[in-house]
Amino acid sequence: AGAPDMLRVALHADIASVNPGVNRDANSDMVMAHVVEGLVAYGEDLTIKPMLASSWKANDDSTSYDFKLRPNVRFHNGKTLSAADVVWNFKRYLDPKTNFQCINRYNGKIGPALQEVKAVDAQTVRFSFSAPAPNFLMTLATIQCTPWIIHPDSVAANGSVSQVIGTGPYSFAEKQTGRYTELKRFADYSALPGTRDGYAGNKQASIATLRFVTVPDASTRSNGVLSRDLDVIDDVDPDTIKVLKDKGVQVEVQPTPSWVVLQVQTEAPALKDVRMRQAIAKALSLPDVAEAAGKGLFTANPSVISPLSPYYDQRSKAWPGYDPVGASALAKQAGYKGQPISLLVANRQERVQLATILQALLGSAGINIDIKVRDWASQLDLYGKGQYELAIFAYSARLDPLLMYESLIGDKKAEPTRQWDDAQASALLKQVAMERDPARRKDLFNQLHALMAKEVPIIGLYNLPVVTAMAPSIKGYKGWPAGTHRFWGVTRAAP
Amino acid sequence: MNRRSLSFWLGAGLVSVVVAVALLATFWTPYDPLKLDFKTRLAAPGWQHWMGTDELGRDVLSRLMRGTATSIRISLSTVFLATFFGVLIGALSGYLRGWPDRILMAINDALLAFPGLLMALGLLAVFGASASGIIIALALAYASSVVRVVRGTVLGLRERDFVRASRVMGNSETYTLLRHVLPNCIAPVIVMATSMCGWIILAESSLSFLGLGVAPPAPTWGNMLAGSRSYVSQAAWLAIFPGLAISLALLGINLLGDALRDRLDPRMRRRV
Amino acid sequence: MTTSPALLQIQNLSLSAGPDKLVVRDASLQLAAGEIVGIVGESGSGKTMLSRAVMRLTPHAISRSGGDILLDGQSLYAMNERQLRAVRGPRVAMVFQEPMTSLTPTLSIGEQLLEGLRMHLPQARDEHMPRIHAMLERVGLRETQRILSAFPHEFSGGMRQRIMIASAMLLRPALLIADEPTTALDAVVQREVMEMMLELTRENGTAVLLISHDLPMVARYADRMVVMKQGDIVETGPTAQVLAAPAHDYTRQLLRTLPQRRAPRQIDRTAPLMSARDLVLEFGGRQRWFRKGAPARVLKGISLDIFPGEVVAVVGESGSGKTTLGMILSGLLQPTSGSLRYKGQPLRPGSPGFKDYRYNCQMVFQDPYSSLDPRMTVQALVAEALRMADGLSASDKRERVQQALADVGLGGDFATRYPHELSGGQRQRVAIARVLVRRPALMIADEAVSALDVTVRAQVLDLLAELQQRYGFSCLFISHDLGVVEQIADRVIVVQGGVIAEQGTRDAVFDQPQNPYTRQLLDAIPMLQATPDGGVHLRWRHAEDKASASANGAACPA
Amino acid sequence: MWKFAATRIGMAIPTLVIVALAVFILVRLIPGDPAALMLGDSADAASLAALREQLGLNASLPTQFLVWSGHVLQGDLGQSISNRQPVAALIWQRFAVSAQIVLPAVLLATLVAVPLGMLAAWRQGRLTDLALVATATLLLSLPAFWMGLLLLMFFALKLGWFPVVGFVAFGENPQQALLYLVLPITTLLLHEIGVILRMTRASTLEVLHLDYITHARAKGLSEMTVMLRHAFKSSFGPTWTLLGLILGNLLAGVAVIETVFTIPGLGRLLVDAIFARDYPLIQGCLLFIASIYVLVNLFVDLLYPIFDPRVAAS
Ligand SMILES: Nc1ncnc2c1ncn2[C@@H]1O[C@H](COP(=O)(O)OP(=O)(O)OP(=O)(O)O)[C@@H](O)[C@H]1O
Ligand SMILES: Nc1ncnc2c1ncn2[C@@H]1O[C@H](COP(=O)(O)OP(=O)(O)OP(=O)(O)O)[C@@H](O)[C@H]1O
Ligand SMILES: [Mg+2]
Ligand SMILES: [Mg+2]
Repeated sequence: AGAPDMLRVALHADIASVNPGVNRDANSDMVMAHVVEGLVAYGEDLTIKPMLASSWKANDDSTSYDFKLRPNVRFHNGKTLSAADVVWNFKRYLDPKTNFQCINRYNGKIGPALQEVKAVDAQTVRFSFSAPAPNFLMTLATIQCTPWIIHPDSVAANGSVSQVIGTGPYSFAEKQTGRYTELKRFADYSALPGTRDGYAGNKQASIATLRFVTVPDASTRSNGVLSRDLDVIDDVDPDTIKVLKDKGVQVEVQPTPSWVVLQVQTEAPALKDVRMRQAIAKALSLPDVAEAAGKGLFTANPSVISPLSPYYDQRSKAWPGYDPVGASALAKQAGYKGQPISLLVANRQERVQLATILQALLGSAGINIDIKVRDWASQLDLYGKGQYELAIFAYSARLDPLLMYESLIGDKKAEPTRQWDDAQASALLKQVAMERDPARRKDLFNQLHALMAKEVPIIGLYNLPVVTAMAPSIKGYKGWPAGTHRFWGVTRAAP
Repeated sequence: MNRRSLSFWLGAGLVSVVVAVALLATFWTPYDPLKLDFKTRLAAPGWQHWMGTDELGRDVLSRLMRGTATSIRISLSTVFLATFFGVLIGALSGYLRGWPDRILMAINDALLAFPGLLMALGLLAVFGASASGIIIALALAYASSVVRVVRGTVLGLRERDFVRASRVMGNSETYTLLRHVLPNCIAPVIVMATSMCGWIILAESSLSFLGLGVAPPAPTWGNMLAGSRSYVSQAAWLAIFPGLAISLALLGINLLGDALRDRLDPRMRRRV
Repeated sequence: MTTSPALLQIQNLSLSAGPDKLVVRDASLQLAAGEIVGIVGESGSGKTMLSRAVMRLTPHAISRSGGDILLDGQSLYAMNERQLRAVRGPRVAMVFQEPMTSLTPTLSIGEQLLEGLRMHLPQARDEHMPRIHAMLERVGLRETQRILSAFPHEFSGGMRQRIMIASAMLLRPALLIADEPTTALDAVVQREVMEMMLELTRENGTAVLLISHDLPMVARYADRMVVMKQGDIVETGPTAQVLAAPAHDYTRQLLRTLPQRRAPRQIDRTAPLMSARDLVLEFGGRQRWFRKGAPARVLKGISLDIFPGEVVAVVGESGSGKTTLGMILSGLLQPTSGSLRYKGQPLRPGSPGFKDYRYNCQMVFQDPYSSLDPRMTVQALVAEALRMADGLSASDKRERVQQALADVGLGGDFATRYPHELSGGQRQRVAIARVLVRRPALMIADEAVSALDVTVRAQVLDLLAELQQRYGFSCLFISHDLGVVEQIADRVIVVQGGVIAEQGTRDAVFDQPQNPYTRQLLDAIPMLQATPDGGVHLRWRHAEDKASASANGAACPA
Repeated sequence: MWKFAATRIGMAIPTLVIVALAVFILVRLIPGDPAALMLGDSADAASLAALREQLGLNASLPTQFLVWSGHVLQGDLGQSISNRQPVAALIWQRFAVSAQIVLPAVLLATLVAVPLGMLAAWRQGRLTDLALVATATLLLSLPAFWMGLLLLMFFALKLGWFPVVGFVAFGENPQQALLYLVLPITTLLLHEIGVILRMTRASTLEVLHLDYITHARAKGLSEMTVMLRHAFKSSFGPTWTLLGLILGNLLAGVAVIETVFTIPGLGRLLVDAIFARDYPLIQGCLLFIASIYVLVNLFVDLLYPIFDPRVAAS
């Protein structure tokens, strides 16, 4: 069933809003990426590519960037993109009243402050910083922090955004809370030449209508794609893949840098001793954990650096080897006497399953685990306060290891969410933050990893793939390492 | 055998089987219900595992047996708490009347109008997804209906001559309440309590479905059933057995409750 | 005796409630058209079941184990449901004891009256409404149009019973079964309803099967009477004959138990034990959120004295405030105004005399079912009354309880029984024992014997008299049974509408009533008086009524 | 009648105040922070503080409560934190959806279960009775999420009669809407049939041994007439009250069914709001739910005299 020119995609929850970058979540980022675009974007190889800007140039100390805009880019309302529009957007994002979620990455609270944005000419915008900003491009391309370029008419007098006007291949049509969000193909879209490439490249759309349907229940999602009431579903449980494939449904597994970890509270009395943490690491056979939880789909990875990243190499695999006997010996040395250690986990079926698996494995090394299930909001609250011993946590895909390290390393007193409070690591982090050369960065990232394997401030388990299932008639869908869906370039075969 | 005794014996039989299994499971199950075995994941029922294994290779029969114990424990503790406090508050409210009654009833109505779900979530957040959290949440939710029933009964009993007689004799109000009023609320309370047992097993199951049930790895009928949803087309046994257990237990409890109501109905006993 | 062929023939009918539990044994009875037959007998003797069998409406648990019932020569047990339905209503109709529960509460009176006519006389549609109006007027109801659209709860018991009779008589049945049709009504209303019912049946030539435990009533109205005991018909014959010369022991026993006036006693009336002055009681109406409902004034200034050792009876119409008065005297209700004195001292909770009053002034409630806690044994129930007794050792208390139980004739294994294992009379005795165990100074008895059958009632009354003799307590005796009052009261108070209409010694009130209402009350029902040869005869309390009684054609062998 | 209604509503005010206060305190006792949830794992302390300030979460609790109740008294339930829409509009929209499922389901369940319950009572102790009671119990013992899944697998997946996912409002396209509503309504219906059947059976049994039933039979009326005219109304009274309680609870409490069938109803709105710690939305929902509960039961009580004229008198 379903109109041939409509694609129905299941989302597990409503998108947060259509105000990109301001009131956002992962779902709204994905949906809005079809509607709005940034100056630059990540390509499939996780390098940064042109999008609305056709080229850019930085000065030597990375304090000033000039972006040349692509000519003849049309907004959904027919207006043409100009440098003045870009300046208006950055002014809006830098205004605290807008509540741009990543404002701190631009106003100097994290990294150097963006001092001035000005139109050099109709097609050129200049960004000036107070201090060297070698990672500015990366910040611009980071999906959660992109200052998306929207047309000033999108914003009502009171600052609210209800009808977002962007430059993307689809325009926003309607949002029915609890039901769906619908996008319509933008006829005047000025696509880049070439092929599809991450969030960059050729984004010419072919399907006329995209409907993102809210389907909270996983069983209903898979039944929906089986009954052809849905065209695309994600978050597919590894166990159901076989059933879906048997019924002719296409299943795509796309590895991503999204990282599932066992957080270890190094301040907790039971886990303060590094030997105890090492014991826990030794008691877990990562390949077995990945296999048991992912049924062959997950890749074990103890490191911040994802195998998809250009910075990944042999050194990123360093980790205390699996050795349950050694683990109990180490634990004993650390003074562990079998007292239960709590494991915090959110009340989602697959997370709880993982907790059960970890409990079993640690149990066979004599480490006694007490599973504490909370809803996600409570876990996030405890995470925010650092109040846990062990916790199962998933970091959403950060396409550059620097961003990941930045959210791990720091002063626990100031930011309890930090996992790794260590002077040496902080020094290394500072160093890599100021570095632009890829080879040097790779070296520094792996030095950080080697240190992490020794200190065990956190135990990486595996990278989570995005498993997408699609009706047989859908052609041309492809995942990419960022793990988000892209429905430009997707077509539907005539039934 | 007439229907009344037929349903009584059928009900009593089913309930005793459930209780027996629960008792047995506290010290013996065929396998360790918590032991994972990745080599026999989702094995169909057979000689090795009579009811098959689940997605982590645990023996379903053993889990079902252990789950019986947990489910029964939750059900009974909830019923006990709800009944205890329900009777206490209902009796006080009905017996004292006036302002205390109005205040208690306003609170009780608020509880009745309050979705149990929010309560469950609040307690889950505070106590964790544990049996005790669920017991407290459900007990709060159900106590309010016990309060209503008991209060109604007590209001009726207050006007009965034997309660008046106790007052004429010069007995204190407390004595009258404890000695004459409360014991005579037992019949409706027992009937309510038996139906509650069933509702609670179901409620725990629905809470598990919303992710608010008893924390794993401890099995309950409810979380086994809720967890089986993802495997319904590949491993139907994961659903069938806990489903069957719930249905039979509920049938037993309801039949027994009906039979008890008939037996405790004063009109049935009044005829000499 | 009538010579017309039998309308109803019950031939050797046996009904059983289970394999070997016979409820009615081998009963035979004939009824001719237009005849009135009364059935009397002890409680549980099968009167109701026998009459229900005539309609084939016995409960599921009761089945026929032998015999047959013929109506117009046709066996009822040979009929199918359709044929039975044609009999129920047009041929045989029924009036039940309890008017409260015999009319469907959810249907208007009009609907309930109309449905029988619609069912059985569908062809004469136009006649239905006129016939209903005529019938309602015939049973003495005014404003018939309004009555038709009203619901049963809007009527008093007497009115409801009239409606029931109207409903039964609408189809002019050949036989009317009236199962204790007036038990729930007070004497004046009782008489009105009975007279009206019998007049109506006489007009239509309807035969009546009248079931009652009220012997004077049966004696007054029935042509023939049937006496039942434990499922057997022990005696049957013309009423006058059965009353004058009872043949069976049980019948004799029944007649012996009739209440009789005893010789007046000497009472010392110097210092009242308890006295009430100007008692007024208002029920505040339902308290509403914003304002109070209009108060209902139930007692409008009642003053009375009770002297030591005296039995004071309170009689009066239903709803006149008798129970309310009893509750005030026993301290269960606070009067709106007025004062109570006990042994000359004003009563206030906490005052020095209050403890004495609380201990020594006790009440026996009207309903023996409801006044005993069903979860306590007889022993415990009686012992509870001594909980407050100071200065008695545990063994003294035990002894007192034993003594009290023995006094009321409940010795032996009765002590360990529960109320539901006792008969109504035994329960009432427990209630009395519970009061007597305290050796109280005043006992307030609210309709203490009206729920009991004749024989049991007599036992309880004798017991009371004997115990009063022995312990010498005073008694406020509330009752609507004038026969009983006449037997035991020293003084009588007649209340009407919350005020005292008349009061005086028993003989004064019964023999020279001054108040018109008292006369009406006394004249409503005749009494039965024993004859020296073991029988009884019907006697009106006031001679001038004899004329009207015979004019009504009642059997009056005096 | 109006006076009675006004009195009842007056008595409900303290209840609603308690609900409001309890909810307000409870949701804030539950750990979790809407701001942290909105920012997710990439939150940093500075943006968190800014967002909290913007959402008004930094004010003291009594201040927050006073501000909120002030707005409520003016009829303003505020704005949802998570999706910035007016709470009142959201609730109303979702309530309309829930009502489309709950009302037909309860209505149909009543139509089916009341006659069956009376039949069971009429045949008390016979096979029909036992069969009906056992069926009702089985229906009661299947959790809604399972019943829903089974119906979906069979009627939607296997037979393809109904769609699996989605919802069309009745106003948009009645025919389509019906297709989407059949299965959720059936799920709820089956469960409620069990509840109502048992209740009706019990209350009919109470009535059947009363004198007036025998009296009706003694008039020569057929069994059908006796049951429908004389037994039905009085035995329906308690069921009617139960219906009020069921409706009051269900209008807010069908979250499970709404989740299984992807229906944007009030239950799911509340669950989502709770998981998102969307305080204004939770508070608004619960106040609304409590009011609905009060109103439905008031309505039930007002209509009760239709079934039992005695009640109107007292
Ligand atoms: N449904 C029933 N099942 C079994 N036994 C019954 C049933 N109804 C009545 N009985 C028994 O049948 C016997 C006769 O009852 P019935 O009602 O005819 O007595 P009665 O003479 O009318 O007494 P009363 O004067 O108290 O009305 C009693 O022993 C009673 O216990
Ligand atoms: N709690 C109450 N609230 C309001 N009115 C009441 C209450 N109790 C009794 N009444 C009314 O008070 C009046 C007297 O009642 P009471 O019970 O004293 O009458 P009674 O003389 O004992 O009647 P009966 O002979 O029928 O027992 C009646 O009209 C009754 O309706
Ligand atoms: Mg009888
Ligand atoms: Mg009275």
